[in-house]
Amino acid sequence: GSKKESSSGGSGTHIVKIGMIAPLTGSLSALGLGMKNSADLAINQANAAGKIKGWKIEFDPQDDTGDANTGGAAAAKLASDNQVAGVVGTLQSSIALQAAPQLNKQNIVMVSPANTNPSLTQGQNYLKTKSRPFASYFRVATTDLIQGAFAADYAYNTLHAKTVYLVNDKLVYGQGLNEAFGNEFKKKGGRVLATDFVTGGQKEFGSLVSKVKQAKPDLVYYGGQFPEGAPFSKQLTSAGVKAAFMGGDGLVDKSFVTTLGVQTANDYATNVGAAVEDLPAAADYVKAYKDAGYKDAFSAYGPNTYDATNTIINALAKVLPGKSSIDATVLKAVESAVQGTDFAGITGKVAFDQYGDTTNRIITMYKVEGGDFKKVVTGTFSG
Amino acid sequence: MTQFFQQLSDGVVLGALYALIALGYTMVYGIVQLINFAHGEIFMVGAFGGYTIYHYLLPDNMPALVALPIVLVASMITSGVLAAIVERLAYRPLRNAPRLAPLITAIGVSIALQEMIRLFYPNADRGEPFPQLFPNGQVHFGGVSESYVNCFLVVLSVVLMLALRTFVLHSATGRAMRATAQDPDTARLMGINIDRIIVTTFVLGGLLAGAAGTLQGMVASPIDFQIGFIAGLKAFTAAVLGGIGNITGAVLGGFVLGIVEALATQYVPNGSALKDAFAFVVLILVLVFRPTGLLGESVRARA
Amino acid sequence: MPLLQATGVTKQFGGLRALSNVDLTVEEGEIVGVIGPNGAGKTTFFNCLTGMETRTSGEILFRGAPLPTRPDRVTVAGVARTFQNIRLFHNMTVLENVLVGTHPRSRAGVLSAIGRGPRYKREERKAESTSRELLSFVKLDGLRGELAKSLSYGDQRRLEIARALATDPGLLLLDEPTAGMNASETAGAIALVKAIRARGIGIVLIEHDMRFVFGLCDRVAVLVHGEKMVEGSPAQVQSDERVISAYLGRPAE
Amino acid sequence: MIPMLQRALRIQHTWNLPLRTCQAMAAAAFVLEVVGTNLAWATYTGFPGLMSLSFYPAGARSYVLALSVALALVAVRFTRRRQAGIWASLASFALTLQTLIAISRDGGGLVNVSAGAWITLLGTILGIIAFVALPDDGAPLPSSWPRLPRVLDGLAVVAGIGAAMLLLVYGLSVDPANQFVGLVIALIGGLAALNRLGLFAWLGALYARQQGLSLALIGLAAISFPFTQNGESYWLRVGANVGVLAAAAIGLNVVVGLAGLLDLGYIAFFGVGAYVAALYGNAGLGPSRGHIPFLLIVPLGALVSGLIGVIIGAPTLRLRGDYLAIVTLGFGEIFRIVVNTYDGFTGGPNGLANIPDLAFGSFNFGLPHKVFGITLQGFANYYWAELVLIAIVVFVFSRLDRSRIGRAWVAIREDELAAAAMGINTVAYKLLAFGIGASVAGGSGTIQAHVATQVSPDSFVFMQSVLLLAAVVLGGMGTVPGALVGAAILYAVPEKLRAFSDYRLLIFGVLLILVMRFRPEGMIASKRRQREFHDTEASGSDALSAPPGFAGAVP
Amino acid sequence: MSLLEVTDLRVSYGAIEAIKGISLEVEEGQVASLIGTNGAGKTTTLRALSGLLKPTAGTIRFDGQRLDGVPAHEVVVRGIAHAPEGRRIFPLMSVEENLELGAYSRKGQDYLADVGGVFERFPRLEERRAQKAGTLSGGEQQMLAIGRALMSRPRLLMLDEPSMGLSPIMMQLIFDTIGELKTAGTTILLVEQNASAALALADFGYVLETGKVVLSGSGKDLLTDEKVRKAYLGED
Ligand SMILES: Nc1ncnc2c1ncn2[C@@H]1O[C@H](COP(=O)(O)OP(=O)(O)OP(=O)(O)O)[C@@H](O)[C@H]1O
Ligand SMILES: Nc1ncnc2c1ncn2[C@@H]1O[C@H](COP(=O)(O)OP(=O)(O)OP(=O)(O)O)[C@@H](O)[C@H]1O
Ligand SMILES: [Mg+2]
Ligand SMILES: [Mg+2]
Repeated sequence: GSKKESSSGGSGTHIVKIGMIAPLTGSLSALGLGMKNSADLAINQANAAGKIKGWKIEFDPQDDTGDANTGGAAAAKLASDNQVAGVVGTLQSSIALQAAPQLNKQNIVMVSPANTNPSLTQGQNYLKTKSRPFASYFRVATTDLIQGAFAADYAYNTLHAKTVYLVNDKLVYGQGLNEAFGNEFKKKGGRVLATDFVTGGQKEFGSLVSKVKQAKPDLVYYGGQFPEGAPFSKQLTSAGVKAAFMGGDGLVDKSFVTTLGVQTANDYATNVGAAVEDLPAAADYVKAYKDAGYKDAFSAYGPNTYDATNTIINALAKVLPGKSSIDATVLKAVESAVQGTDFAGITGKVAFDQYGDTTNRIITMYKVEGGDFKKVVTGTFSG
Repeated sequence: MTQFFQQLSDGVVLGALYALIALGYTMVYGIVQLINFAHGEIFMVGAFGGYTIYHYLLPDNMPALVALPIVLVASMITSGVLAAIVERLAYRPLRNAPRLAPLITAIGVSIALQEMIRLFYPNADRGEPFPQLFPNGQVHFGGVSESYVNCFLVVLSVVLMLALRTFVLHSATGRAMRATAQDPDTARLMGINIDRIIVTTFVLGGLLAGAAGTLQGMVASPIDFQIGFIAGLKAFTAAVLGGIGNITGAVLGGFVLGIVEALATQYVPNGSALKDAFAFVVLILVLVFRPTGLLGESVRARA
Repeated sequence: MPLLQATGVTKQFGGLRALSNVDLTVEEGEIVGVIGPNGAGKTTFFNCLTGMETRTSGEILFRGAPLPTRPDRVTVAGVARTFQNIRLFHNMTVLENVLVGTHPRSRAGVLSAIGRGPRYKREERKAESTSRELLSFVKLDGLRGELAKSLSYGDQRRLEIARALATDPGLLLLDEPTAGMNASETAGAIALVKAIRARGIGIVLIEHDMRFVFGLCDRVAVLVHGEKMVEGSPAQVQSDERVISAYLGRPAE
Repeated sequence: MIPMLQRALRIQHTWNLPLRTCQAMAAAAFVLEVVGTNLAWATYTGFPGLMSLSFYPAGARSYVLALSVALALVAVRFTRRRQAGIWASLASFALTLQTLIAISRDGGGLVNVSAGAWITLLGTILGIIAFVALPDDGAPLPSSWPRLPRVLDGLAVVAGIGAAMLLLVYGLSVDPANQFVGLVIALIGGLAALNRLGLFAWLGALYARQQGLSLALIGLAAISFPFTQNGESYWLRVGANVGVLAAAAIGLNVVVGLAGLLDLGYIAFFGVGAYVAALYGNAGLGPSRGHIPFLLIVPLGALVSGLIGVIIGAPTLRLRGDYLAIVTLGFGEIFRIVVNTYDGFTGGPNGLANIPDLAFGSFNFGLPHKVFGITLQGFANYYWAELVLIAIVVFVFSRLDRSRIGRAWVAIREDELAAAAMGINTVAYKLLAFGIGASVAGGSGTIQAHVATQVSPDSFVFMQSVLLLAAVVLGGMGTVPGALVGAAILYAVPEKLRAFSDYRLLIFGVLLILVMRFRPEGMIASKRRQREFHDTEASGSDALSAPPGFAGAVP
Repeated sequence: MSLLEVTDLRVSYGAIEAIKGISLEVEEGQVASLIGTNGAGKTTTLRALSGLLKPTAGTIRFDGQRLDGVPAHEVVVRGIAHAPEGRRIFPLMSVEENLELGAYSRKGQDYLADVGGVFERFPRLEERRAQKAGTLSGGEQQMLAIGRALMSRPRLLMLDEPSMGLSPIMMQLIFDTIGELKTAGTTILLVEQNASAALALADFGYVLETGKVVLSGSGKDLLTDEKVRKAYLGED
């Protein structure tokens, strides 16, 4: 494309923008706002420290409302802005599928703190032949393959579950988790009794619960987000289903716990990365976040977002000094700088493999206890 | 076989909820021929009304069974008052406008109410856990089990529906409602204050929706700003299935819909994903063979 | 061959037999009156003829061929009607109302309407000129551009007739064409019906205005309780004792 | 609030001060506003425009100034046009208030508002009082608008369309959301005032006289839009999206506006087209991996959609009124759920992604192209493709509308039984309308698939059908320009309001309510609709009237 | 003082003024008749009197009290019943329910005797008491409409074209009924196209043309009036 010269060119500082695509409104906004604030924090810190010589970073967050089309339009807006050199986001894999191609066309790097669907980095047929579809797409989150397999391992070996009932919301994320879990669980010798579905916005699960109850599984593994997962788990419990309930990072939200109320028995969820309290580097982040006075909690993806943003900032700091405008060559250089990232983030080491996936494959298993998520074990899955 | 009855019973629970909401659709439709798309939101706001009273006004240590009627009534009043306000501000000025105008207004009201709750009610977007005011436990009939709260839901719905039916069929106000439905101008000539009758109809529908709000909160916590949309869509379908404008029909439609969904979940491949589609398939089949719904009456326009 | 030959027309509404075995024949260019007490089944008879009610049994031949049973096909076959309660297209203009009437006599389909070839244009011009002619025939030419709903009652009745004539019928069924008209307006209606007959169109009319019926009809049939009680010339019917006691009350003056 | 406004804007006039007093007040208001807008409004720099400077009207202030000039004109020239005055002064009041709020919000309190804003606010309040109190003798709109000689006629058309185009381009380029809202307020007030002055009636007559020229110019303006975008693609993408939906809205217009069939699941047909393109077009994402060329895929999408429309319609079109509405809603949902469930074929909820750009021989729609030395981003190509589709749809629609077929549709809408009595095969004609509507949506959907680069069931939810319906009704039912305007407003304005994204839907909901309350016939109403909608009494003429058997809460 | 006094009444439909300043009076216990061509404004006048339409100007007094601006449902309570043009019975309700609704304005009072009274007057209705009113024939519906209006025990009964669409024998019955009602002391305002029958019955008559009263006088005088005979009785 033909990028115009940056408008504030000439003397003094140039402007470079880092965009974000996340749900700032809608039912997932709690997660999105935590992402926005964390990115904002990283950018403010970088500006204050003068990290990119001669350049000032501006933050341009766009709302995708949790809707793929809106997210697509947001990506188009960022893609056509010639000051944008990188984008942090998205939360949902389904939206990334719209955003990544557009940003890739303009060579703008996109680093996601949360996308976990394998096909984004390894192509549609990732189970058979891996091939990277978007050179400018990276993520600091581990894929569903790892998360699901880790959960299956824990369920089989630690919880001694022999049968599982899979339930998902049919979205990229939920289905991916279910598949990864199921495959690994079967490999270990467990049995998948059935796969069932919930629909977006569903709150009443009476007959699904009865169906699960009849199947008498040891474990219900749920691939989806907390708005449906919470009432589902709760209704299983009140119908007297004794099976443990487990899911992925989509469940890790305060609302999940509060909805379950006092009657929770047996709820587990995995999250990518180590628990924040375990990482010394993260303490500074938590403190800085608090000091900055953001209204909303940093939520599940705050720390990842902070690392993702810093990934872009570091690359910019390498490429931009001495340049006066952002054009295709500069963007290409940023892309390879990101590819070569290697620094210690607050969630661990940040580096990418040849597909753009993080090499940090640490997963933490949490259990709901005493009104919060309590860490059970941290580890990684190695097959 | 037990499982079949279990699903049947789950379907009845779901159906009772649909039926309560469907009554509001059907009554409003009957009297002003308006698909009140905002009715689902009136239900949703009712749930929040009950929640608010419980959370902010009642003392923490109040016994659940004392709080329950208070919360229930609070939900009903919230929805009833809201229904009256919506009628007064949004629909009444359009009483004589062509059909599409109030329909679009209804959609507007629906969106506006959802958004107001989302924006101005703390946590309404991620869901508020609704107070659990009913003791835990199960009732067993043979191999079929239902939780206490589900049984309470069904009983309360049936009582409310019977009360409504008696009111509409046998009271003077009920007769005035039917007269207004058939010919508002002539109803005025009979001495019927149709404004008051119409608002009464909206309020009655609202009261039932409010009750449904509390019930839904208790069986399917948490509540959020979107619960009205899906429930509304289903209830509307139930009302049409039964024959819109027909009170018994709405109840029947609600139960049929609930049962179809439950059975589909259990017995159809991919049923848990397809159950909503089945609800609509049943609706369409019924309408193709009985164009006015299960109990709808057709007095054809005489040529 | 008679224009219309209806035999044994029967209509059952649940437990009520609204029409039983009604026969009626109309010759080319004839004006036949149908009278009878309220609720005798006159309108129902029209509805059965035009396919707006499905008849329980009975056979109806129009120009020797069975008359279809769907309203639109009946009109295409050549039987047009007006309604007891006027049913115009309220928000269309007077001219448009009549243009709709020309529908069954034109052919243009989707493609020719889009293409607008010479054939289409010719047809459209013809429809318009026919409509204008009919409007002046019923003396509404001054009101072509008005909306139908803003017309007075009498004008609406005449417009309904013009609209029915536009379908180019062989038989016209008029259901109480003078209801709500005063005596002098009724006189105008008599002239109009005569003029329609002069165009070679057969007419069956339902009326309660006896001066109108007896002054106009060649033949009168009396329906009572869904059965044809008497049929004959106006003079015969007028003096029939049964008709007087069931319907007229006292002989028409 | 609503009744108050209504009272102010409609007939009632409670005060009736003498004419002289009112004129004096209006003059004073004008002076205050001119002075106020030339003083500083904010105590700090950084607010949009140069609000802290004196004697440099910028941003919102210039709109206030423009409106106040209009106001003065009204006061001096047409003393009796009180409603025009009320609109103009209401708008300048709202605008000043909005700016004032924005300044104090951004700056952190009312202390940041300086004298200029307060003086202007005072002026606008005085203006409202002056016009509300103006005696109204109910005289008809001034006939003083001249009928121009033929040459000038044409020029006026050119000027009018040119102005509209400039306004549009300017509007899109106004960036800070606050200022955009200001512009919208100014536009609503200004246009309403001009309307009350009779400008639009006059313009309407003008365009009617110069139809050919107007159409050509509007077309030209639409075609040249991409050249105004400085090689950027954002608004072109929005434009392409609006185009796609506008075409679909015109199709829905046939179904709802003309034939009177309320379709609440219309978006499904759009979806069918999109999936056809994704599965069998040059994306070839289906199991067959077919690659049907673009020029064939559009009509194919239309055909498949139309066929499905007819198949759905055949058993259900005998249903009346709202029963049909719920059945169509049901079909819409079934489509979505089925697509969602059978993911082997349709990709399920994740949809089909990575749909490549259209290619037309060696011409790739997705790449930038240079035209007359101006670089145009890829979306310009889609935008133009949409224009072509719209042109075809509009042509077909207007021909059908003014034909025997269009008349039959209207007749069916008015009174189905009477229409049947006129020899119209009502079921066949309703099917035709349904099928045509469905095909237009399908054809449009095929392009949408490439614009969005993916299709997924979430794009075809009930709310989308509602939005399309709202576009048709807001714009003006039964008219082509109405559908276009409605789609543009509903899909483009929200893009402009991204900064208010949290309030976007709320604003939309309230807007729907207000428009239905005050202008139920839509922005661009057909003559017939206008008469229908402003009937004083309810009559049997409802747009979608139910049969009598429908009514009644019967046990 | 007359029971009903209308002065300078004006009514508009949107921009069209349908009633352009009508004045009329009806004496207690008498029958007054309004006649006129189609569209003269007879129905509009009645609808304004019963509060269905809002007059733009003029006053209506009933029994000395202002009636203009009183909402329709109040007008009934004051003692005016209106049997509207086209009968307008409630089609989906039974004959009996229709009658019960007629007594709606007399809340709490016993109306069963009145139902009996109507059935006595129209035995045909009693035969069909449980039938849905929408399936009655035109004449039966007309009886029902009149019966329903009587249920409110009105002091003034307004009938709009009660004979429209009725068979001759039925028409006689209706006119006989009107006569009886008058004898029983009910004041009646009658709108009719059948001018000769209406004027024969009326104590006083008004002739309307395009929204204005063009002629008035006693029923007998009007019957013999040259212009009336020509324009409304179809004689030349
Ligand atoms: N849909 C229906 N269901 C039941 N009965 C019906 C129905 N339609 C008509 N009827 C009955 O059939 C009989 C004949 O009605 P119809 O309207 O044909 O009478 P008519 O001779 O036209 O009377 P009028 O002169 O009053 O118009 C009436 O008793 C009427 O109540
Ligand atoms: N709803 C309406 N909208 C507009 N104009 C109307 C409406 N109803 C009646 N009019 C007009 O008002 C005038 C008076 O009508 P009205 O019905 O009072 O006449 P009428 O004397 O009762 O006639 P008829 O003998 O035909 O019943 C007529 O010109 C008519 O066209
Ligand atoms: Mg009849
Ligand atoms: Mg009348």
